Amino acid sequence: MDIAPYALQLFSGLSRAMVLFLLSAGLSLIFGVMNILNFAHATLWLVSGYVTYSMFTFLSQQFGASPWMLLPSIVGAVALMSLLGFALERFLIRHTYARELPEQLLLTFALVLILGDAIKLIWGVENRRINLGVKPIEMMDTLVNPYQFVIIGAGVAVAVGLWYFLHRTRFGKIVRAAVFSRSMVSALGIPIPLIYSGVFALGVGLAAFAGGVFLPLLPMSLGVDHDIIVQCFAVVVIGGFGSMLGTFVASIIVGVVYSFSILFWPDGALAMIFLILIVVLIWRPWGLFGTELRY
Amino acid sequence: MKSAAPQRAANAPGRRFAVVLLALFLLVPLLPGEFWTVVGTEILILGLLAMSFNLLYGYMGQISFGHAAFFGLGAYATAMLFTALKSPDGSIGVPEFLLSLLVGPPVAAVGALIVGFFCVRLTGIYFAMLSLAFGELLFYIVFSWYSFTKGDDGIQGLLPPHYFQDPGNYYYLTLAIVVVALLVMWRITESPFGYIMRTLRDNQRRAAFLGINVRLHMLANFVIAGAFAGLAGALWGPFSRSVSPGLLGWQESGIAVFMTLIGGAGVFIGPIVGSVIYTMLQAVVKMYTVYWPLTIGTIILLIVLFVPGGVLGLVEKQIKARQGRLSDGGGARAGSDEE
Amino acid sequence: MAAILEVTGLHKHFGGIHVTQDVNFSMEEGEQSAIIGPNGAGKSTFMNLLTGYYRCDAGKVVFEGQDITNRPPHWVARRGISRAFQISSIFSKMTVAENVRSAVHAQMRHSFSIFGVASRIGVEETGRVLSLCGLEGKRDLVAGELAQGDKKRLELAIALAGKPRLLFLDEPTAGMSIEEARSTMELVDRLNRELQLTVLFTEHDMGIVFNHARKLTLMHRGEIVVQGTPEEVRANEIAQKVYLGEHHP
Amino acid sequence: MTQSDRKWDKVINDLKLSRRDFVFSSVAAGVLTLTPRFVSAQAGAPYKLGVLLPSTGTGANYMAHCIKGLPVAIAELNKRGGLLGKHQIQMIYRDTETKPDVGAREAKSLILNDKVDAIFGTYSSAVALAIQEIIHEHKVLHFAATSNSSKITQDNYTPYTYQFCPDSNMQSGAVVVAVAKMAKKNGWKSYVSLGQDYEWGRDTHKGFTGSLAKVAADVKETRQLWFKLGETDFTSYITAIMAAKPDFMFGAIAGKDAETFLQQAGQMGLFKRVPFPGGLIAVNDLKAQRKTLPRGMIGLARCPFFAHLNEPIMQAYIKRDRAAFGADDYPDDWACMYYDALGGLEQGAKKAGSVSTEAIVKALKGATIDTCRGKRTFRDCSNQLEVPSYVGEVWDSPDYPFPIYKPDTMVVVEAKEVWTPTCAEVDKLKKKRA
Repeated sequence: MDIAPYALQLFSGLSRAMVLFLLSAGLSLIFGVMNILNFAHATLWLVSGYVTYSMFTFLSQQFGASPWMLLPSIVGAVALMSLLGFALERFLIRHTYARELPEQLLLTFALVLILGDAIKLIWGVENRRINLGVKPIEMMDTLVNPYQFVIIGAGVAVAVGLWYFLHRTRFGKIVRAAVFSRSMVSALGIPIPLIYSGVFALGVGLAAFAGGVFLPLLPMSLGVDHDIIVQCFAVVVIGGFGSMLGTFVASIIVGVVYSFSILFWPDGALAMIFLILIVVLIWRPWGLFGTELRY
Repeated sequence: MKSAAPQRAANAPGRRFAVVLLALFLLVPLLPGEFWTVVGTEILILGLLAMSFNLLYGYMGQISFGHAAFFGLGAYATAMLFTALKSPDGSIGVPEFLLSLLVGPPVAAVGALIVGFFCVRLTGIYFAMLSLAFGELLFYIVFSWYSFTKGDDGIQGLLPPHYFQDPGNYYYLTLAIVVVALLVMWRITESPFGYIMRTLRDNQRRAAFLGINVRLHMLANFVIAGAFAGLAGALWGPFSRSVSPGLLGWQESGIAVFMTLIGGAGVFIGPIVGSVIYTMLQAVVKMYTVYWPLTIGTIILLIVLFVPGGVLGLVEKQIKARQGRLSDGGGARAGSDEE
Repeated sequence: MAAILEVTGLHKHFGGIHVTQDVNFSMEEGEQSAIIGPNGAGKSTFMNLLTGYYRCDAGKVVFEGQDITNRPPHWVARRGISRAFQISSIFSKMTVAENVRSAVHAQMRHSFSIFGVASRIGVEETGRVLSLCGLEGKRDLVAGELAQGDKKRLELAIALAGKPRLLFLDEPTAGMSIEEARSTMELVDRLNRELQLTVLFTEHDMGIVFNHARKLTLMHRGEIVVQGTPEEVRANEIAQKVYLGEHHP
Repeated sequence: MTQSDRKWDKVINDLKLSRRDFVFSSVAAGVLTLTPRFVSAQAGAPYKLGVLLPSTGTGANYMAHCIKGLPVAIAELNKRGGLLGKHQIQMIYRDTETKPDVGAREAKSLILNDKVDAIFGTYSSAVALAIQEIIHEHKVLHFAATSNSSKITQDNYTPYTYQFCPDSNMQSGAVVVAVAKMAKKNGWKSYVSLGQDYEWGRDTHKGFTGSLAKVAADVKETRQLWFKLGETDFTSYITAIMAAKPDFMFGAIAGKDAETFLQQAGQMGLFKRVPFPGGLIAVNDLKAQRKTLPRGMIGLARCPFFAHLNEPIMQAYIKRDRAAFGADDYPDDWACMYYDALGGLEQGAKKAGSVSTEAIVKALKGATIDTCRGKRTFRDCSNQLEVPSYVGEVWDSPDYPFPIYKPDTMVVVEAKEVWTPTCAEVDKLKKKRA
C-alpha cells in the first residue's frame, strides 16, 4: 500500500488544524475567563487580515518589497487590534457581564455586522491579497507549500507560548485562576476588570496574529468570517470551554478528520465536524478537556 | 437585568394593545400599492418564527441557535408536497395547496423531536451550541443531498393558486393562520404546562423536586416550538415562490433571536413587535443604502446596551412604574437570585 | 408504627473522597427528626442521595415499602417526598401565587395540560397552602424580590403543595429573624401534628433542634455517629467531642 | 447643459477621484435612487432599472466592477436622452448577499415598491432561479448577464428572461473542445473534478462530463470533490487531488473561491503535477492575480475585452471605463456583459418603439443586436444570446499591466459549435408555468 497520499493528507489536515487552532485559541481564552462567547472573533480576525495587508503594502512602498515586511506588518496589526480589543471590552462588552447569555451573544453579533460593513467602507469589496513569492518544494514524491510549515510552526509556537504564559507568568496564573474562581481572584486584591480587559485584548491579539499569518495563504474577502466562526465554536466546544489544551487537541481532531473526509467522503466533510460536535456534546457536554464545574 | 421578565396574565393594557395591533394588521392591505402588504406578510411569517423561538427562550429559558432548521424543514416539506401535487400545467388547486401547507408543522415537529431528544439534556451555553450544531447539520444535509432536495438550487415554482397569488389574499390567509397560531400559543403559555415551562426557566432543580420530569417537559415544548416554526416555514415557500437551504442556516436563526430581543422576550407579543420593527426597518433602510448590516448592527448594539428587555419590556416597565407610583406599593428589594 | 423510610448501607464518593459511608437510617411515619453535624458532615449530600439528585454508589433506599434507590428526583417526588433547600430555591421571576400554583399543578398531574387555563386550576389548594404559610398577603409579588425569610417560607409552601408524606427541610430557618424562625418551626410542628407529615430537617441552631426534633442523627465525615433522642445525643461523649462541644451555644 | 447632465458629471467625477471605488459607487447608486424625475424638455417617464447584484458573499469581487461601471454607462446613455431618446434611466441597486431568499425579497421590493421596469442580475444562478419566479409573475423584464446555469434559460425558462452570458453548457462545451484536443495530444485518460457545491458548479460539471463523454469516451472521471461556497482552506482538497494522480483536473470554481483556490494551488505546486485546463480565468482574475497566475495555464473566459478590440462598442466602452476609473482599469468580463445588457435594452426599446415590457420582450425575440462581442442573435427557443466562449493561454502581454490570453492560441468557440441541447429538447425541458 502506498502510504504517501495518507501522509500528505495528514499533513494538510495538520495545517488546517493549526489554522483552526490559531483562530480558536483567543476565542477559547476569552470564553474560559470571561464566559463571553465572542461571535465577532472571526470578524476581528478578518479585520486584522486587512490591516496587515494595508501595512504590508505601505511598508513595501516605503522600504521596497520584501517578504520579510510581513513580520513588522503582523506586529503592527497585533498591536492595533489588541488596542481595539481593549477598547471594545472597556466600552461595550463590560456592560453585559451581568446580563443573560443571549444578550452577550447579540452584542458580539452586532459587532460582526458593524465590523463587516466597516471593512466594506474602508477596503471595498475587492479581495485583498499579498504575494510572498513562495515556491512549492518537493516532499515525499509530491509538492507541498513551504508556507504550510510556517502555519504549523506558528500554531505550535502559539500553543507553547500560551502554555508558558498561563503556567509560568504571574498574569497568566491569575488568568488561569480566574477561569476557576472569579471570587478568589478578586479576594486576592487583583482588579478583575483589568484582567478582563487584558484577556480580551490578548484574545483579539491572537486573532490578529492569525489574520496576519494567513494573509499569504488566503485572500481576505468579506463574509469568510461567517463560515469560519461556526467551525471555531465547534473546536472550542469539542475541546472544552476554557481549556487551551482541549482547543489544541480539538483543532487537530477536526482538521485531520476533515482532511481525511475529503479523501473518503468529500460531500460529508463539513457535516463530519458537526457530527463530532454533537457526539461530544451529548457524551461530555463540557468538552474533552473542560471541567464539568463551569455549568 | 432580566430579558425574560415574568409573563403576566393578560392585563388590560396588554389586551388592548393586542387588539389595536390586530386592527392595524387588518388594515395593511388597504395601504396604496402592494409593497407594504408583502412586507406585512413577511412580518407575520418571520414574527411567527420568532414567537415560536420565544417559547423556548422567553418561557423555557433556553436559547436555540438552530431554531431556523425547523423553519426550513417546514418550508421544504411544504415545497416538496406542493411540487408533487402540482397539476401538469404547473398550477395547483386550493385544496392541494392547503394540504401542502399542513404538512410543514408535523415534519418540523418530527425533526424537533429527534433534535430535541438530545438538546434537552443540556442547558445554557451547551444547549445553544448543541442546537446550533444540529441546525448546521440539518443545513448541510439539505445542502448536500442534491438528488432529494436539489441542494443549493432550492426548489422553485411554488406559485400558489390563482386566488392566493394576489398579495392581499395571501396576506389575509397568512394573517388568519398566524392569528390562530398565536391564540393557540397564548393558550399554551397560560396553561399549567406554560407555567411549568416558566418554572423550568427559573429553576430546573426545584421543578424536578416538584415531580416534574424536566427533560420530557422540555422536549414537549421543543416539539411544540418546532411545529410552529414549521408552520411559519410552510407559509414562507409559497410566499417567496421558492425555498433554499439558507432558510435552515444559523443566520436565519439569528434573525429570530434579533426580533425577539428587539421586541422583548418577556412579553407575549414581544417577538412579533420585534418582527414589525426589524422587517420594516429592513425594507426602508435598504431603499437608501447597502449598509443595512451596519444599520441593524448599530440598532442591536444600542438595544442591548440601553433597552434591555426590548421595546415592549421598556413599555411594560414604564406602565409598572406609573402604577407603582399610584399605589405607592412595591415589594421589598431583596438579595440576588440563586441558581 | 411502620417505617416510612428505610436506608441501608448507603455509600457515595466523589473522586477519592467518601462523602457518605455505610449509612443506615430509618424513619417512622409521623416522626419529626433532625440531622445535625458540622459543616461538610454530609447532611446535604445525604438528602440529595435520598431524593435521587445524586446517584448512590451502594446501598438501598426504601420509601413506604417501595425501592426508590437511584430513581430520578421527579420520580421520587411523585411518590410523596418533598424537599426544601438550604439556599432558598424558588421560581424567582414568577409571582408567589404562581410558584405555589405550579407546584399544585404538578401534584395534580396537570403539568402536561396545554389547553387548561392555569389561573383556574387548583385555585383553592393554592390559596390553602398560601394561607397555611402566611403568604396570602404577598401572593402577587415577584418571588425573586421577596425578603430572605419570605423566600424560605415560599419554598416551604412549594414543598407542601406537593402534598408530601415525607418532607425534607435543609436548614429551614437559615437567614430568618428569630421571630420568623419561631413561626416557621411552629408551622412545621403543626404540619407534623395535624397532617401526620413525617419531617426530617437539618439545622445549625441547637435550640431549634432540641425544641422541635424528637429524634436526632449526628453525622460526621459522611458517617452516622450517634442516633437517638435529644437527651441521648446530648449525653453522648463522641457527640460532644465532634460537634456539640465545639459548637457555639 | 441640463441639470441632470451636471449631476451625472458630478457622479462620474466622484468615481474618477475615488480610491475606494465601491463606496462611491454605492453612494452613486444612492444618488440615483434618490434623484427625482429628470427635468428635460420633452422627457418621457423615467425608466426604472433595478440592479440585483451581490456586494456581499462569494460573488462580490466579481461584481464590484459591474456595480461601479453600470452607473457610468447609464449616465452616458442618459446624456443621449435615455431610452428612445426620452426615457431617462434611473438605476436602483440592491444587494442580494448571494442568497436566494434575500434575492427574492429584494426583487419583490424593487418591483412592488420601486416599480422598476426591468431587473438586471444576478451573480449566483441559485439566486437567478429564485428571482425568475418573481419576475415572471409580475411580468418584469429580466436581463441575466453573469449567472449562467443552463436551467435559467431552459428548465426555468420564462419569456421575460434574456441571457447575455454564455450558459454553463456552452462554456463547458468550449472547455471540452480544448480539453479533448489536449487529451488526444497528451494521451490523457483520467481526471478529477473540483466544484463549488451549488447550482452553477453542479450544472457546469454536468455539462462538462456529459460533453466530454461524447467526444472522448476513454477519458474517465476518477473522483469528484465538492466544496461549500466560501471555503478558505483548499489544502486538503489539493492534496486529495494530487493523491488521485489524475492526468488533469476540471474545475467549476468562480468568484473569490477561484482566487483562493488558484493562490493556494499555485503555492502547493498543484499545477506542476496536474494540469488544470479550462478553469474560469476572467479578466478580473488576470488583473487580481497578475503576479501569481501560472503562465501558460489554459483558462476560460466569458467576455474578455481583448478578444474584441476591433468592435467599436467595445472600444468605446474601454475608453469610457479608463476615463472614469483610471488608465489601468480595463472592464472585466462581467462588466462587459452587463454593458451588453444595457445595450440590449436600448436596442430592444428602439426596435419596439416603446419601453413597455411586452413590446421589448416581443422585439428582442430572435433579434440580432450590436454588442461588445459583435452582432449577436438571441436563440429563439431560450432567449440565450449566441455568444462565444473563450479558451486561451495565460500570457504576459506588453500592452497591459496584467497578463491576457495569448492571441494566437486563443480559441473563440462560437455558440453554434456547442449548442446543447437542441431547441426541441429545450422546449421539452421547460417547466410548465401556471
